[in-house]
Amino acid sequence: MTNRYFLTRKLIPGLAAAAAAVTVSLSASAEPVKIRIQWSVAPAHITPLITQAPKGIYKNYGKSYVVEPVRMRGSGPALQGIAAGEIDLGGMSIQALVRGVKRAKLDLKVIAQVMSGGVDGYGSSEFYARDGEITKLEDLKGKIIAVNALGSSIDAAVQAQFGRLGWKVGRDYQVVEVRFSAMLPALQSKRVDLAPLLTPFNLIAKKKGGVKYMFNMRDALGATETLQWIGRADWIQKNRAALVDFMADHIRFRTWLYDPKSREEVLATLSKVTKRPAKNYASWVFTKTDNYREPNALVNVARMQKNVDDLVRLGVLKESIAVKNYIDLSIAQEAAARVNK
Amino acid sequence: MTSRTPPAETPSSGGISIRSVCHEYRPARGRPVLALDNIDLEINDREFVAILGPSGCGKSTLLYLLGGFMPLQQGGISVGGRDITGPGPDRGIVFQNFALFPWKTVRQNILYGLEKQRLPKDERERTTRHFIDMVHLTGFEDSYPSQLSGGMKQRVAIARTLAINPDTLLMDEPFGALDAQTRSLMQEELLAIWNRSPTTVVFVTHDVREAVLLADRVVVMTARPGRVKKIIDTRFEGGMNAEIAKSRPFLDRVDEIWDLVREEAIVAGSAGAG
Amino acid sequence: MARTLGNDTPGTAGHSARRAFETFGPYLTISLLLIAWELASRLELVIAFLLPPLSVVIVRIATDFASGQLPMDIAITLYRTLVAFALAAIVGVSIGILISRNATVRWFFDPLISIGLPMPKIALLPVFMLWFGLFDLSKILMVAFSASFQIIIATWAATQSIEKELIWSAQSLGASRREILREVILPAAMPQILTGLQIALPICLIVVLITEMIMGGQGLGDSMLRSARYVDSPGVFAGIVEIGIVGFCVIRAMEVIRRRLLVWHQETREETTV
Amino acid sequence: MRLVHTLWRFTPLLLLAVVWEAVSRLGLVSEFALPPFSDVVTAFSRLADEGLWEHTAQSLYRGATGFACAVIVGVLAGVLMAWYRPVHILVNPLLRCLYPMPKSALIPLTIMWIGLGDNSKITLIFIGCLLPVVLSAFNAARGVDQVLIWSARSMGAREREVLWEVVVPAAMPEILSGIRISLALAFILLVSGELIIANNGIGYLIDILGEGGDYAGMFAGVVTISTIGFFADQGYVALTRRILAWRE
Repeated sequence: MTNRYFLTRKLIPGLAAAAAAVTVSLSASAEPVKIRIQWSVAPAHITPLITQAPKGIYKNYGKSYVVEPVRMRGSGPALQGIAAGEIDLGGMSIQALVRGVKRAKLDLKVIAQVMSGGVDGYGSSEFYARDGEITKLEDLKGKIIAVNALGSSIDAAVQAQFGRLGWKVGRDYQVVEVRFSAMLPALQSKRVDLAPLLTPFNLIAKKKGGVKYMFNMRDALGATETLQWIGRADWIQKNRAALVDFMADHIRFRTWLYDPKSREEVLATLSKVTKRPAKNYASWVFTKTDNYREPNALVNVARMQKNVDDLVRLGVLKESIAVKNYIDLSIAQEAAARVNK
Repeated sequence: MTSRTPPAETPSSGGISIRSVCHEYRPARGRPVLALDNIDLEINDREFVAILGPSGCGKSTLLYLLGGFMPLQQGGISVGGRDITGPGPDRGIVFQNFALFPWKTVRQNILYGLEKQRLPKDERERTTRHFIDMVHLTGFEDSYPSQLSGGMKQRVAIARTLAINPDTLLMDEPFGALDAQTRSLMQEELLAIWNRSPTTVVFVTHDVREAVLLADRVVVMTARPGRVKKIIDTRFEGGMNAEIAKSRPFLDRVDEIWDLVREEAIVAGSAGAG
Repeated sequence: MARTLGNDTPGTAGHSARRAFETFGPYLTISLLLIAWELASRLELVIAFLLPPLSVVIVRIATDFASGQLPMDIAITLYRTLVAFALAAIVGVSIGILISRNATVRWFFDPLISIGLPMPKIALLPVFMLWFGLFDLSKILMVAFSASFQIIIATWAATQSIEKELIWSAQSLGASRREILREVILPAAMPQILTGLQIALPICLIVVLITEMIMGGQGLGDSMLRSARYVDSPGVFAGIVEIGIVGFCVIRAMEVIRRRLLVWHQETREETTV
Repeated sequence: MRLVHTLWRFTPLLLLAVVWEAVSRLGLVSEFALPPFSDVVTAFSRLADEGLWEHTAQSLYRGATGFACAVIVGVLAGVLMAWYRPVHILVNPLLRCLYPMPKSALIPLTIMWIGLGDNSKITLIFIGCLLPVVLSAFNAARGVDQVLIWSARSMGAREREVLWEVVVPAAMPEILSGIRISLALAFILLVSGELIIANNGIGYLIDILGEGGDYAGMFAGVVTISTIGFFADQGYVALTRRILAWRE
C-alpha cells in the first residue's frame, strides 16, 4: 500500500496546503499610499534605487507613502498595468504617452521627468557599425539595423536619421529587435550592421575596437524627453498630497545621486540593485557622460511637444497630441519649492 | 447478502435463464458484426455448464453479457429469477488474463472484493487467509502479481473470486494459460471446491476434455454468429473421479463433442480464410 | 472504454438529446466564453483597451485576412513550427531509440537530458541568434532544440516498456536487428512515442511564437509583438484568438494522424483529447 | 565504489562543461553570448552572496505552488474527462485552444484579472503545467484495461470506487510520466514568467543580469535553475520508482 499511503497521507495534504497558499491574497493596503512604479532597465530608470536609498533621504517614506518598484518590460504591459490599476506610475516614453492617450483612451498625466537624451553637455545613445565595412551612412543601404524595441525612441531615431536620406524602413533597410545587451555581440558576429550601444557597451566597444561610431540620438532627433513618470489623472488627483511628499523626497534623492560626496555609496547601491560590479558604472553613471536628469524632475514641455511633432512627421506616431494638456508640473514644482526654500 | 464465512453452504440462487439473446458489435468504422444470434439457454441452480466453441464464436461475449458488463441489446437474461442490470458480486467472474490489480499484492487483491462487501475487518482477514491457503499461495501474500508465475496469478484470480462467495461463478477459459500439470491440478481443485459448496458455474473453454471432465452439461456453439449447436449431458454415474476420466464412456463423450467442435472450427476457418 | 459503463442504450428517450449534446457540446463552452467576452466589453465591465469587444477583434482578424497579412503570418509560423517539429521528431526519436539500445549512448545522454529537460532553454536564444542569425534558421533550431528533449524521453520510455517476449518472438522468427527495430520496436512503442510527439508539437508552436515575439521576423508572434509595441489591443487580442485557432487545428491534425497510425490500437475506437 | 559510479554517471556533464569552456575560450562564439564556463562559476559564487538564493527560493515557491495545483487539477480533470463523456465534451475544446498558446501571450488577461503579484505568475505556471498532466491522465485513464474495471465491478465496487481504486492506480504509470513533463515545464515557466513582469525571482535575476550585459551572471542563473531542476527530476524519478514498485 505504499503508493496509496503516500498519496493519501502525505502528498494530498501537502498539495492542499500549497493550493491554499495561493488563494491567500495579498493583505490590504496599510495607512500610507502605496505608489507602484513600473521600470524596465536600471540605471536608465532610477526607480529600483529608491527603496535602497539611505535613511533620511525619503523622509516621509512609510508615513504618507511607500514605493513599490515593479519591473515590467515594455510599455504595452505597463499601460495595461496602469489601465487595470495594478501600477500607479509608468516610467514610459512619449510614444507610450501618445499611444496610451490615443489608442488605449486612458486619461494620463505626466508628473515628472526621469531621463532626457541628447541634452547639451550630456550623453546620448550612440549608434555603431562594424569598422572597415561601413564608413558612411549611405553604406547601410539594404542592411539590417538593430533596435531595442519597435516603436521605441531608438527606432524613431533610426527612422529620423535614414529619413534624411529619403530611405524608408522595409524598402531601404530592415529593422530587427535585439535586446540592448546583445547589441554588441550581434554587431561583432555580423548578424546586424548597425546597432545602438548604450553605456557601458559603447565604452567596451571603443576599448576593444572593431566598431565605428556613426551617429547619436542627438544627431537624429535633437534633445528628447526620453522617459517620464506617467499615471492616471484621477489617481494622481486623489493622491496628490502623498505624491508631493514623495516628489520632495525624490528631489533630495536626485541631489544625493549626483553629489560627489555620496559617490561611493551611490555606486554601491546601484551595484547591489543591478548585481553588477560598481566599476562598470564608476566612469559614467550619473555624470555628464550619462543621460540628463533634471534635478527637480521637471519635464521640459516645449522639448516634449517638439519630440511629438517630430515623431508624427516621421510617421513613427500616427496621432499627435498637445502635450501641455497631459502634463501636470505642479506636483514637482510644489515639491521643489518645499525642498529648496 | 448471505454469510461469507467459508466454506458455508450457499442457499439456492435459482438458475440462469438466457432468452433470445442477440449481440452485435458496432465498430466506429466498418460493418457491424453479429456475435451472438438468438441464444436460448436455461441453466439450473448449482449446475456446472461448460460452453465450447471455436474461437470468435461469441462464448466470451455471452459470458460478459451474463456478467452484466455490456448492455443487453436484444433478448433477456435473468439470474435467480431477476433480470440483470449490471455487474454485481452475486456473479463472480474469473477472466482469461487474470485481471489482477498489478498494484496490489496477492493479499490486497483478495481483500479488495471483501472490502467491497463491507465485511468486518477480522472476517476479511480470516477469509483472505483461508483462500490463500486453499490455492496454496501461503508465503506469497505480499508478492505483487508481476512477481508471480502464470499459474500462481490464475490461482490468485480464482481465490479472489471465490472469496466473495458468489452465487454464480463465470469463468472465461480460466486455465487457458496454465501448463498441463497445473491445469490438471486446478481442475481437480475447482471440482473439489465445487463439490464442497456447489454454485452455478458457467465455464467457457475450448478444451473439450476439460469441459466433459468438469461440467454437468456442455453447450457447443456454432462458428460466428454464435448459436447453440447442441447441448450434451456429461453427467456420469457416481460423479467425476480419476477413474471415470479414463473410462471408455468418458472418452467416447469427448470424441463425440470433439467432432461437433471440429465441424464448426472448419466453418470458422474457411470463413476466416474467405 | 469507460463509456460502456453508462447506460448507453440506443433508442431511449435521452438518446437524441445525447446525440445533440455530442454534436454541439464541444462548441458550447467556447461559445459561452465568447459571448461573455463580448458582453463584458460591451457592458463596459472592463475598459476596451484591456479587453476590446470580440466583434472588434473579429473585424480586425477579417481585415488582416483580407489584406493577405494574416495568411502570410500563419504560413510563416506554421512553416517554422513544422520544420522544427520534423527536425525534433527525427533527432528525438533517433536518440531515444539509440539510448534504449546502446549503453554508451545512454551513459552519455542520460545526465544531459536530465539537466536539459528543465532548463529554461529560451535563455540560450542569444547564442542561437549569434550562431545562426536572426532569421528562420536560428528560430527553427531553437525550437527543435527545445522540443527534442520531450521526444527523447517519450521514445526512451516507450521502447523500455515493450515486452521482452515480443522482441524474442521476432528474433526466433529470424528477424534481423534492423527488422526488429522497424517491425517490432517502432510499432509497439508508437502509441507512447506519438504521445510524446503530441506533447512536443504544441511546444514547437509555443516556442516559435515566443522566438517571434522576442526576435520579430514575421509570423503570428511578430505581429502580436508589433501590436503590443504600438498599443494596439485589438491586434493583441486578434493574435490570441488566431493562435488559439491555429493551435486547435494543429492539435486536431495531430490527432487524426495518431488515429491513422494506430488503427490497430484499442484507443482508436475513442476520441482523443488535446 | 558508489562514489566512482556516481562520478562516472556525471562525466558527460563534465565533458559538456569542458566543451563549453573550449568553445568560448577559442572564440567560436562571442563571449557575450556564451561566456566561458569558468566565468560562470565565478559569477555564481559572487551571486550566491548577493541574493541568488532568495531569488531562487521565491521562484521555487511560485513554481511549486503552480505545479502542485496543476497536478491536482490535471489528474482530476484528465480522469474525469476519460470517465464522464460530458466533461470531455465541454472541457476538451478549451484545452485544445489553450494548449498551444504561449502562456506569456495571456499576460494581458492575467494583468486584468489576477494583477501583477505572485498569483499571476503562479497562474501562468499552473496553466502551462496543467495541460501535459491532463493529456497523460486522460490518455492513461482511457487506456485502462476494461477487464480490470469489470473485475472490480463484479466484486461490488461502485462507480466512484472503480474510478479511484482501479482507474487511477492503473493509469498511474502514465500519469506519473506526464507529471514529470510538467515538473520540467514548471522550471522553464517560472523563469519565463518572471522575465516580463517581476520584482524578484530567478527569472528576474537572469533578465536584469542579461540586460546589464552580465552574461556570465545570467548563465549562472540559468545553470542554477537547471541544476535544481535536474535534482528535482532525479528525485522525482526515484519517487516514481517507489510508487510503482509493484511493476517489477
